[in-house]
This record gives sequence, C-alpha cells and structure tokens, in this order.
Amino acid sequence: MQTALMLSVQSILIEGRGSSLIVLLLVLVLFYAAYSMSKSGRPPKMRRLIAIDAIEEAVGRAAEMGKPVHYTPGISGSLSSWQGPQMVASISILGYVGELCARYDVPLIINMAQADAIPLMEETLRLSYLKEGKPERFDPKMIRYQPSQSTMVTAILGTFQRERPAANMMIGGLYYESVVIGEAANFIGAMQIGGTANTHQLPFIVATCDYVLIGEELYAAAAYISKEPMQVASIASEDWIKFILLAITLLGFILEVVGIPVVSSFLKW
Amino acid sequence: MGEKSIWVKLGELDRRVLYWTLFILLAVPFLYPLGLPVSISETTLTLYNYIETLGPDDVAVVGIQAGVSAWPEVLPGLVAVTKHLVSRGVKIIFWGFYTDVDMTMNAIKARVPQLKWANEQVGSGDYKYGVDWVYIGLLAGGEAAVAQLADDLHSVIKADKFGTPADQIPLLQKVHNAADIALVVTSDTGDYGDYYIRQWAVRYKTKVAEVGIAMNYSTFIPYYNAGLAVGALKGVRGGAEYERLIGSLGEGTQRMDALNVSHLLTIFAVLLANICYFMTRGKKGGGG
Amino acid sequence: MDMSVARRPEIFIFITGVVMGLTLFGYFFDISEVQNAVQTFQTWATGIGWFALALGFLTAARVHLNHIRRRTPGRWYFSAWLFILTFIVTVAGLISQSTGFYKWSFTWVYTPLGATLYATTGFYIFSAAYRAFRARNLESSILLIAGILVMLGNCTVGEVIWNQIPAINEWLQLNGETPAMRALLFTAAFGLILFGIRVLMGAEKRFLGVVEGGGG
Amino acid sequence: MPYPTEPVEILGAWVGAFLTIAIYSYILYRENLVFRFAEHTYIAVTFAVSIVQAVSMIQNNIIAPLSNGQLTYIVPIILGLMLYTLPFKQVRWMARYTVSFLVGIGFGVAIRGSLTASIIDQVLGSITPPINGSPLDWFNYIWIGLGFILVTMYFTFTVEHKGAYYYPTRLGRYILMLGLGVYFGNTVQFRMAMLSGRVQYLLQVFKIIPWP
Repeated sequence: MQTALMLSVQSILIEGRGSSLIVLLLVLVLFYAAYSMSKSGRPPKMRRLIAIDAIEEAVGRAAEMGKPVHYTPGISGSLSSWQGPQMVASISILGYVGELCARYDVPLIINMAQADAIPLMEETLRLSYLKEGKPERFDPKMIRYQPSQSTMVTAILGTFQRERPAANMMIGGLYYESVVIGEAANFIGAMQIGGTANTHQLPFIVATCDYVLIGEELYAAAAYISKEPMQVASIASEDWIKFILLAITLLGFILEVVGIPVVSSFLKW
Repeated sequence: MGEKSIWVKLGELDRRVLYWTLFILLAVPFLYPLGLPVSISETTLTLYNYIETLGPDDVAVVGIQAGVSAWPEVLPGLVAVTKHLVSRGVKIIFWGFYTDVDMTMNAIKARVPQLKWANEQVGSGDYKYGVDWVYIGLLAGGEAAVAQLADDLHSVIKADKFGTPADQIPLLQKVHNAADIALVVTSDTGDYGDYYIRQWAVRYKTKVAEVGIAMNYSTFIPYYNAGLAVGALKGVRGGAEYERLIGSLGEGTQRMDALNVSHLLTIFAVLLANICYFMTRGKKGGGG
Repeated sequence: MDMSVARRPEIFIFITGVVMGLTLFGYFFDISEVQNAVQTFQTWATGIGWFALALGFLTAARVHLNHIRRRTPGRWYFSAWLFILTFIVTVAGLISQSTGFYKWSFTWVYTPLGATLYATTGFYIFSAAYRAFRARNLESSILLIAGILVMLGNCTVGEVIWNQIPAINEWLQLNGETPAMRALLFTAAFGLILFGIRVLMGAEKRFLGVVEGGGG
Repeated sequence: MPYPTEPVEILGAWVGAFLTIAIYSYILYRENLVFRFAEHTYIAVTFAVSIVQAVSMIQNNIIAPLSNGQLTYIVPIILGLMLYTLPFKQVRWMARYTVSFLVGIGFGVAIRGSLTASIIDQVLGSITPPINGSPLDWFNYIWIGLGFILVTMYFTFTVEHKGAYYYPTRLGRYILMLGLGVYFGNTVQFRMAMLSGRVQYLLQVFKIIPWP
C-alpha cells in the first residue's frame, strides 16, 4: 500500500526536484519541532537585529527635531512577482514604523511605485495608527505613489530637499535607487536604515546606511519585532535547517573528492 | 579650535566639486579618444566560439529586456553579437519584454544594415524579413510567458510586430519550442536572464548567453560555471571585447575611454579619501 | 446579509495558502491541470496589475489635488501642470500610440529622462565611494581593495598599469565573490520560506489586518 | 542616423537635453524650480505612458479573449475592480481578497524559484570538484566550498558569534566583504557607462560631436 503510494508519487515527481521537495518538507518538520519546543516553555534565544532596534531611535530623533520620517520599499516588484515577498516584508516593517510615528506624532512620508501594493500598505498603516489609539492621525496621502522606478527616484530627490526628513528608511526589493536615495539622504544628514535581499544592492546600502538588514534578516525582521513564540520558533528552525544543509555540504565536499557521489546524486534527484 | 588642516578640508570636500569634476572629465574622451587595447574575457570568447559553430540552419533568439535607458551599457554588445550572427547566416528572431523595445530594435537595425524590413530592397548578403529574421515586438507576462514560449512559441506569438499572422511567416514556421532554438541572447537590466536560464536552459538545454548590464554579468557567472550559460558579456566592456573579436570597432570601444577616465577618477577619489582619513585619524581622538 | 464572515482572517489565509500551495505543487509534480491552473493564476495577476495602475494614479492624484486645493506655496502650480500634462499625453496616447504628441513625449521626455535618472547613480556612486570607502578596519579594507581591483580590471587602463590585473579580476569575478553570493542566496531563501510559513500560520498579523491586542 | 532635421524632432532633442540638465541641476547645484518643473513633467508623462499601456494591455489581453468567449478572464476584472473599494470604509476589506490572491502567487513563485536555484544548486555548486584540475582549480574548490560554509555560519540568528563560533564567522564576514567589493566594482562600470552616455547625448545635441 505504502510502496504503491510512493511509486505513484515518484512517477509524477518532476526529475531533479525531489531533493527540493525533501528540503521543503524538512523545513516544515523543523518548524513544527521548534514551535512545540517554544510552546513548552523553552523558547530559543534570538540575537539582536541592531537595524530594527535603530528604528525607534530614528523615529525618536525625528520627533526631537520636529521633522518627518521617510520610508520607501524601493521598486520591489508587484506582489505577485518573485519580489512580492520582499514587498510584504517591507510593508510589515513599515507597519511598525507607522506605530512609532503615530506614538511620537512624527509625520511619515512614503514614496513607492508598485500600484498593487497600495491597498496592503494603506490598510497596514491604518491599523498601526488605530493600534496607537490615533486613527484620526492616519492620512492616506502619506502614501505617495509614483508611476515608475525613475520617477520615484526623482520624487524622492525632491522630497528630501523640500521636506528634509530626519530619517530615511529604504527597506525592500531595492534596485538602482538604493545608491541615489542613500547619498541624497546623506546630503541632508538623515539617519539611514536600509535592508534588502537583492545581493547586487547590498554594497550600496552598506556604504550609505547607518544600519542594514541583509538578505535573510529582512524576512526575519517582522518576527523579531513581534517576539511571539511562533515567530521566534520559525527563526530558530531557519538556523537548524541551515546547519543541517551545511553539514551535508561539508560531507559532500569531502566525499565527492574521494569519488563517492552520494550527496550530489541525492541533490540531483 | 584652530585652522582645519588641508586633510580635514579635503576629506570633507563638498560633493558638488566631485560631481563637476566627473561630469567635465567624462566629456574629454569623446573629444580626444584614447583608444587603449582591450583584452578578451573568457566568457566573451566562449560565446564567440559558440556562434562560430552555428550556421544558416540554426535559429537564434534575441530577447531584449533592457530599455533605451541602458543603451550606453548594452547596445554595443547587442549590435556586435547581432553582426556576428548575421555574418554566420544564423536566422534571428527578435522580441522584447521592455516597453520601449521598438526603439532598441530600430537602433540595432540602424547599426546592422543587412537587416531589411519587408518593404526594403534586399541585396546579396542581406537578411530578408520573415525568412532570415523576424521581429515580434513587445511581449508581456514575466516568467510565465518565458516558460510558455519555451513550451510552445506559437501559443504566445500569434503574429509579428506588423500583425502578419505567424503561420504566414516562414521563419516562425520552422520553430516550435525551445529545442528548435540554437541560442538565446538575453539582454537585461532586470531578472529575465534568470527566467531564460530556468525555463529554457534548464528544461530544454537551450544555450543562453547574457548581453546585459555588468551586474547581470555577476549573476550569470554561477550559471556559466554550472554550464547553463554559454557565455556572458560584461556590459559595455563585453561589447568592446566582442567588437574586437569580430573586427568591427564601434561604440563599445569608444565608450571604454570614458570608462577609463571615470574609473581612474573613482579610484583616485577613494585613495585620496583614504589618505585624508589616515592623515587625520589620530588627531580626532578615537573614532576608529 | 451579515458580511462579517466574508472578512474573517482565515479566509484570506486560505486564499493565499491555496494559491501558494498549488504553485508549489505544480513545481514538484507533473500534473497538467495544476500547472494550467497556476498559469491561469499568473495571467490573472498580470491583468490585476494593469487595473492597479489606475489606482496608483488616483492615489497620487489625491496628493496633488490637495496641493492645488490648499495652494501649497511653490508646489500647487506644479501639481496643476502635472494634471494638465498627464491629461494631454494620455488623450494623445489613446488616439494613437505610434504618432503625434504621445510618440513625441515618449521619445523625447520619457526615454531621455529615464536614462538621465538612471545615470544619476554615476554621480552618487562616485561620492559614496569617496565618503564611505575608508579602510577603517580589516573588513572595510578587503571591500575597498577588491573593489579597486575589479574597477582596474573592468576598464582597459588597468592592464596597461599591470598585466596581471585582468587575471586577478577574472578570478575575483569567477571565483572570489562566489562564496559570498552563494551564502546570501542560500540564507535568504530560508528566510523567504519561513516567512511564507509564518504568513500561512497567521503569525504575520499586520498582513492580515488584525490589530494585536484586540480592536479589529 | 543623421542629426534630426524635422523641426519637431530638433525641438525634441533640445527638450530632452534641457530636461536632462534640469535634473542634473539638482545634483550639481541644488533643488530649484527648474528641477521641480522637470520632476513634475517626467512624472506626468510617465503616468500617461503607464495609463495608455495599461489600457491597451487590458484591451488586448483581457477584453479581447473575454469577448472571444474565454470567460475565466472575468476574474482579473473582478479582482482588479475590488482594489477600488479602498476609499470606502464599509467595503474596503474586499480589496484584501485581491491582495491575498496576489501574495499567494508571489510567495509561490518566489519559493519555487529559490528552492532549487538558491538552495540545492548552491550546495551542489560547492561540492563539484574539478576533474583533472590544476592546483588553482583545487584552490578554487576549497575557497568556494569552505567559503560558502563560513559565510553562511555568519548568518545565524540564534547562535551568538562568540567562543568557538567567533573565528569562523569573522572569516565568513571577510569573505562576504570581498564579494561585496566585487559587486561594487562591477556596478561602477555600469553606472559610469550610463553617465558617459548622458554626457555624450548632451555633446551630440549641442553638435559638439557628431550624432551617431
């Protein structure tokens, strides 16, 4: 019975994707394990994400100076594209930024260029202001949509000089805009927090920002902010799966040289 | 609070001074070309050698996913590779996923005079439209469309740019899916190169080469090392190399001069900034 | 009719989950119905994207109308100009995309300004290099030296200075950067997968529009 | 391509050059009314272009198949229109249906794209030893394989970079910086090529150098 099921699964499994499926299932198992562990009162410790801690400092600074905070998710890509999750992660962090801005009465300016993300962004911010008990302070006009990447860059350049934000956050699927926005923000002395999973833009946010979220950290940020058991558990399981695969890599690294291709044939399955 | 030293002043240079210097110096090579030699990279050579193995029975696709705004970086390479394909007699299908692709197509055509539209006179050695080459125009739909093109070209391409139905175009009748295509030249500022790799190279073993911006060159290196990409041109530098390989120096070679000037200036600026940094480091107290 | 059922968070998680699940299932298993469904979904998503563009315009219009209504100093006449020009070019484009004022605006405003903005990075990268790339410690020195070697290798003057530059550059490009890029892709992939799992578990509350600590 | 001869085209080339200089006036001077004019002009034209393109895309790719009897194309219309409930308090939750759908696809596509390409292929690439390789090939094998492991170790959330874990993660960070340096260098090339392209354009419009 079981073997029959296995065989029928095997027959429709696309060649070369078996190992990916195993990895995905393994992630689910590890997540469940970490989740049960933290529910039973042994939550894993999570290291600090300094960039997230710095958000409160940045908003506080803006409050002291009486200046706005500027936020942009970069061009990112539509929600349904493979860049979509970066946009969702960015909006999630924006929700937190919105709460802080509501709390300290700091004006928030958002420049963005993905039309299909507007509803999610607006709703998220509306709830942030509601949560802080200041729903009347939420103004949909704080979201400034620009019709393309380059127009967004132009508009941000203008915004910086005209409204002089005290802090600039560019977090999401960044492309060429990162270095332009980063330098222009430096020009006006804004404190900067950057974050992206787009490897090609990392050198620029490292060069221009005071604090950065690199790759995986961008996705983990929401979990770090909430500190809920399930969220933290999921972060722990990320580490576990990485260690397991690193062990496999090391094993393969040695075995392949001595001519035992078990690991590579598994991965190619 | 005494007088600031020269190093402090230099280190805090108004950036507009830097910008003006760069802006003015970039104009110099257009007025007085330097023409320094270019050495050929491995990934450029492998693409050249592969095209050398192709002939009039082969069909290549040129996918344009870079906009007019990226011309300075990608056009020299696109033109040089197209010239090479034409010199080998390889049939070419052009299409693009970028809104201003028509302008890029016209720019290529203006630089490769053998390509003739249907209403133009065809001489010997020229490419007859519809038979030797065809232009599809703008496509849409992201990775899904790229995948669908690989599975069945005709399910996506119903007609060419001018509305001629696909079944009346001889060249399109010769090809059905990715397996019929000998080479995909993808020119990108974004991620379409990855789509061709995933949907064409991985699934159909079609040869894919990147002729995009320098950053796409970096992303293509893992594919190249894994044997999935047949070659890659590193932006305008790759274009200049290719121009040299086919013996037809053009805009790429010209632009290399501007690159020399700007790169030397950037390196000079970084070194200057570091000298200032070291000269002033001890004096500010801490701050390391 | 009680509409509150139709906006329970579970429904949204369910939609996201089914679509995500089918997309993944179709990746692993060769079942043409699933793959066709996923393809259809993507066609729909592209279509929705086009509808969203007008929403974008309305969102922006709100901001600019506000400037006009309040006569914001130094701003409102530009906002008015934006409306007028958008209207004229749009109408021209709806009449004909390949001739007239639309084509002219596309060729001489849209295209050159795209290139202009794109090229502003040249300036900014230059000043970023000047300001930020200082050999403060070992790690920033490594970044600096690798960057300079690649720059020298990419322009032709590098090989005139030292004939080993192209070889070093080639090593850096083909091998030197590989471990870093591999690790970045690898770790970000797990960040992404677990983020997806959290969304499906309802842990990403902001995404669901649920206010923590009650409310609604 | 000779220098434009039609008056409209010559005007166009000059408008393009003027707007380019207007944008650069921000960078080379400071924010000013000319820049602001260029900014709003550019945004307006881009809005028009995106609206016109959306209209023709909707016409060709949704309305056309729908009127040919492919009824499933009604779905994107409905989901698309649901986005417009946003300004209305009572019904704005409807937009969330569309968002959930789009986010589902986004995650599906992204996870699908990274499972094999970003996880399996990266491990596989790090454990493929050279065949009859030179010493340099073997060095590269070790560099990439061990480097990959070290940099990945740097990216952990639940293990502090202390004790026995300090040195490998430190080394991992150095290797990461090397990679970022290479990326930086490559990007400089592209950006400078773009900027030189603009300088060239200005020189061409002002007839200082010939039009291509």
